[in-house]
Amino acid sequence: MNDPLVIAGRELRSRLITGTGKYSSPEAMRDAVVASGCELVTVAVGRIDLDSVEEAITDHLPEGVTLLPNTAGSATAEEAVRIARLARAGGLPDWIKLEVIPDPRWLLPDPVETLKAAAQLVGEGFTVLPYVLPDPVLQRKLEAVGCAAVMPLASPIGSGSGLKLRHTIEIMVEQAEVPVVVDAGLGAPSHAAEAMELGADAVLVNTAIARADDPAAMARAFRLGVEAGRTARLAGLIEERETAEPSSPLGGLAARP
Amino acid sequence: MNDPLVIAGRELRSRLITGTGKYSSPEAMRDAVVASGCELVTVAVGRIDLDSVEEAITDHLPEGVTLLPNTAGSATAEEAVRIARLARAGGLPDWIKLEVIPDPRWLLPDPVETLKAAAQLVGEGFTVLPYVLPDPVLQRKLEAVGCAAVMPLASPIGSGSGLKLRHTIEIMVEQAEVPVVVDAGLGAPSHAAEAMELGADAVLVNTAIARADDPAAMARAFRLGVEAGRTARLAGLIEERETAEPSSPLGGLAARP
Amino acid sequence: MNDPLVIAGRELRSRLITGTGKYSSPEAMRDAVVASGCELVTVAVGRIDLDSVEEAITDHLPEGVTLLPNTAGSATAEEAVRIARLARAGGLPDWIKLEVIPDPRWLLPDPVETLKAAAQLVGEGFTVLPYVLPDPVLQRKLEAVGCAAVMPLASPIGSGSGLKLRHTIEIMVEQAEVPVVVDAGLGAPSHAAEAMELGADAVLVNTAIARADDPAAMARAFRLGVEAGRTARLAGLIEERETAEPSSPLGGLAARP
Amino acid sequence: MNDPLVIAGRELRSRLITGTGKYSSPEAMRDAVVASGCELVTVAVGRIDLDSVEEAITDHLPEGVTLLPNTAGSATAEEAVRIARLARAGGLPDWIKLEVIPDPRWLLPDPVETLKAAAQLVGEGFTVLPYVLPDPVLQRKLEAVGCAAVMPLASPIGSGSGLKLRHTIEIMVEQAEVPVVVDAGLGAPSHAAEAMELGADAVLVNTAIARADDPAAMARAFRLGVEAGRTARLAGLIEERETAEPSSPLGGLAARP
Amino acid sequence: MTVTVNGRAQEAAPGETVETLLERLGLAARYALVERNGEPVERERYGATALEDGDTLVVARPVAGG
Amino acid sequence: MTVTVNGRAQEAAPGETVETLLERLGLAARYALVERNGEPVERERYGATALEDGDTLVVARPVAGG
Amino acid sequence: MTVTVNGRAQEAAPGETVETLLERLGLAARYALVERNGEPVERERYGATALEDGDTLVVARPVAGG
Amino acid sequence: MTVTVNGRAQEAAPGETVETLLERLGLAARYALVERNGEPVERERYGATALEDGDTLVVARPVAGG
Repeated sequence: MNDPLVIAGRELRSRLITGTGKYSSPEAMRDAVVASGCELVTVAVGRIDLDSVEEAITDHLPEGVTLLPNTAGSATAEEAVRIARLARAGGLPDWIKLEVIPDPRWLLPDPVETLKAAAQLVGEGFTVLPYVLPDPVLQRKLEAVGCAAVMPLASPIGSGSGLKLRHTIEIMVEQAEVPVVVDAGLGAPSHAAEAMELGADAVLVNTAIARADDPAAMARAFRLGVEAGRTARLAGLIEERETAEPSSPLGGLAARP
Repeated sequence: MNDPLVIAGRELRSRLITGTGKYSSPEAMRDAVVASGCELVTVAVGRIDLDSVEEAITDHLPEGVTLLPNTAGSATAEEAVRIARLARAGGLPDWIKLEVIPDPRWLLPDPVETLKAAAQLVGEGFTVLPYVLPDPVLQRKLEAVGCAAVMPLASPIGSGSGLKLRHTIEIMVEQAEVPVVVDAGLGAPSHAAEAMELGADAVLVNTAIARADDPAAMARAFRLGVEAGRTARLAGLIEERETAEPSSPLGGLAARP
Repeated sequence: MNDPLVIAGRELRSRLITGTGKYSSPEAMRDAVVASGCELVTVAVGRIDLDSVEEAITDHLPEGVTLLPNTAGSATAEEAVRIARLARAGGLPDWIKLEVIPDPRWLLPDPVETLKAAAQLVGEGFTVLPYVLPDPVLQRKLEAVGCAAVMPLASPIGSGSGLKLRHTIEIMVEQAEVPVVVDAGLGAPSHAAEAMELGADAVLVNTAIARADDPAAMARAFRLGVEAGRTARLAGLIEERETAEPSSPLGGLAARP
Repeated sequence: MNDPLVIAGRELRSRLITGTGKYSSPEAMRDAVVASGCELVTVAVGRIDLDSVEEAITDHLPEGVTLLPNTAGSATAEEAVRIARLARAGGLPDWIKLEVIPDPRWLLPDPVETLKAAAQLVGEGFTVLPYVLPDPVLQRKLEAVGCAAVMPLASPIGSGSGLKLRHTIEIMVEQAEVPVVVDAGLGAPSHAAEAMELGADAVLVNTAIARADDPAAMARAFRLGVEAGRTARLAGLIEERETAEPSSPLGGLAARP
Repeated sequence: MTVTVNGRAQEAAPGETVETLLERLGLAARYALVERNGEPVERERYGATALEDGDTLVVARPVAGG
Repeated sequence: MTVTVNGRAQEAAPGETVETLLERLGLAARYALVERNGEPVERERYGATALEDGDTLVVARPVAGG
Repeated sequence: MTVTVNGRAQEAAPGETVETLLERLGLAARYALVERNGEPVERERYGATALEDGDTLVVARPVAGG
Repeated sequence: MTVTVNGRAQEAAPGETVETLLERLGLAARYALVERNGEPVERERYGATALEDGDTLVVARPVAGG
């Protein structure tokens, strides 16, 4: 219903991307993905356990959604590149959510290794969407090496804390040459709406939906929140003002001079 | 689509109430009211200028919306009661948005006069919705005299500053015995969604819609934001947490021990 | 070292008022009061337990501090007036920190009963300092009946949450005709400094000092914070700005054109 | 009066570092430096204009302060290294505040070039204090190459916006192996106190002092704020809590059961 | 006879009612709110309410407001 | 005679005053606040205030508070 | 001959290919991602890629992630 | 001979050193920072560093900064 988002020449009607992690069941995941209306869903790549081969998560996804593989589990550029190559060779899309995360406590990305892997993967023909701390200078470097979008985190993964780093995300949006997708830490639809209102092009949500009491309903709520925020951005939000301004005439029944 | 809001026994499907002030034209107002999907719209009561009788605002409202007259222009309980009586006698609904505002600079309500007028009007059979500073003790008193709802302000009228007084609104929601309608200061759909997520029963928006570049689109954005927030409230929001929690397995391609 | 605070004609050199509650021992209280440098300390009034008569708290206070009795325990104007009269008759100062608190959960004051008691006590010759929710309209009424100061809460008593209601406190400061003393909820010296920077005349702190690991050191920290904030207020704080402004020349060694 | 700060084995009694830029006159700068009580002051390095040789800023500094040259004006690691070498060769201290800033609008540092220059300068025997965006992963890398401290920005230089990036600074403090000096964007003593309370080891302030109406008084205010925050950190701040907790007995004059 | 409407003197014919006055003033009775000598007049009684010399009327209606 | 102090019955000798009662109760008059039959008693009048049979007293004092 | 699959030794018949191996392991080739001796194997070549004694394989696939 | 100082040509006498040049330019050696042909010159060597025809010098010093 909104204006389409274009990443690497591809038009996306939905500005909400969802993850597939942390659901209580594959069915809950599928229902939430459907309710979210998203076209892109992220997946990780992991070793198959030969002793207990479960169904593939991909068997549970609705028709028409596109997989966005990530490089979760990579602490270095080399590991991330290895996962990206394996995913593509095995038939997954050549879009990659690049995450290089050395720190298991805060799950924050490594700017140097991420930039190195991004340059390598772009050179190999991948469409690269790097997960980054909101860093406007790093953003410029990632744009310069040819990334298709940048994915700054709002707050640590899974924290649900919202736009704790709003200030640097605003700067990124102001100077963006490729889409800015706010990723990680969005805990409520109001956070997603806020991100869209300040000019983000899209958001990625996982924990807040997967861990809700009713994931499908929460997915719908985020869809509405993203659409609300985008619509408001385009409709021209009012400026915040220090003082009050009446919405009703102050005269009431008194005679007006 | 959401669960209905019930005020004084009346079911409302929309949890968004809009004002009719500050629009550039009656047509812009009408289009926005339609786009907002609201069932209640506020109007003020003012003297007719005998020298230039314009069309009545009510001629421009779409079918099916109900008027909620306010007592704007009242600085005392007596003035507010006078306006309420006049409105009802003249055929307007007996619901009244009670506002007693002595201060033209910040447009903040008078707790003592508001309580006095509320008791009087409830006694006369009005359905009273008082506009108040978020004050949980005053809320209890207004409930005790029989108000049908309380309408705490998020921030000063027209400021668009959002939930600057969130803390006391949260307390009001926690202890509410009648619906809490957040009124004034909501500048963006994310603010409306936030109010609904924290448990408000409805919101009233005027300036942020009327003064937007595209009021009808902004009205739609607020409708979505309110629905997003209410849906999320019912779907069970996750708790905010200090630390990170991964959405993807950390192992990647490494062998798991 | 700062400019004196004047309340009801009395000059106070310290802009920090401390409470005497919640200390682990009378000695800890005494040391903290001394370290705080305050001249006014609040005390409550309570029944003596005839079965176990402890020392009076007043025996532990350092020389030179003045008692500011409060009306804690009052849920109505009548109870508050009774305590104030008893305190003065029994030889305590005729200054009274007026608190009328019907709600034991959030400990928020009753605006109507507080105003009623304030008018009564001013009429009886007391110097009245009412504890209130930040409500600029109520402030005007309390000034009108002759209160010597108003004491808005920053956040609920004992919460240590800081200036959660900053917005309405700023309005009170802007229009104040008698001193504004921010009371309750200040959890750190930065909160006290912030209150003074925005123009509060003084602050009252109890829990944050009494419950610190080292109350005397924390009392000193608050003294410094209050002095820092007041000094900054008088020295003229810079305006916050959206964008950056260099502190160093940008040229470096490059030739300047 | 506080515990000393140790950077690279050197003990500093003051935890406030000030800049020398943006003062209205050298005298105003000197008075503010004296009032601040700081031991380290930053200076930039610039070409001498042969046509108008002004007095050297260093002639105006009080006895006993140590110069901390910065690499302002550098957009690359190479330029920063060049300035550092020139400063040391010419007799300035071998401590260097490393700033590599490619972006003249937001004045944000380049993480990759900063890391590169830091490794180079540490190798050449400099004591390196890099100016960085709050990035906990970059912090680890800078520690690994031997930086003596890290200087994360609170908000853009000169903005006076305070701890807009508080969240990632808190993470840096939690995991720090070398001192964390919060630099840039602190606009008020309450901001400095807040930084110290959350565990920063020191702060650097320039614009907020130099541009105050009374720089010397503001310098004193920041000195007090830093001391307040550090003292509070050591004294054990209370935990923030959701609900209220009374400071006075609730019984009042009522009989206790 | 003379009545005052929103602060202005108006000639009124004998037998003039609130309803006829509103018509003469070009005010659709619809949504006109009338206060007579400080007391609100019920819409149903506009036609039955005969004005008297010296009456003070306030005529109001809904206006844009928030 | 009998008086009630903080809700408890106390025997009192004839001629007992507020001041003597406080002493008997081991309460330094200093900072003891006294209410007699709902009315506060001025400190200066503790000695002159003779108790009467059936008097109800509340004895209070400053306690720790914020 | 013997190959190592996800760290475990597996007997493999002569002429075994990636595709046949996956089948034997009960892994639908669909979405199985295969790395052989550190190099990714193109899906189209699963059938054509004959294993050799001592090969080290990693077999992975998409899993839930954010 | 001619040297370039901060981008401007300067005549220099034979035997001119960094130190004498600074004096001629009215620059107290104190805190003057000198780069010669891209290399920083150690303060101790200002006197011993003889200039050569075509040298390019950058002369800098501490300035106000944050």
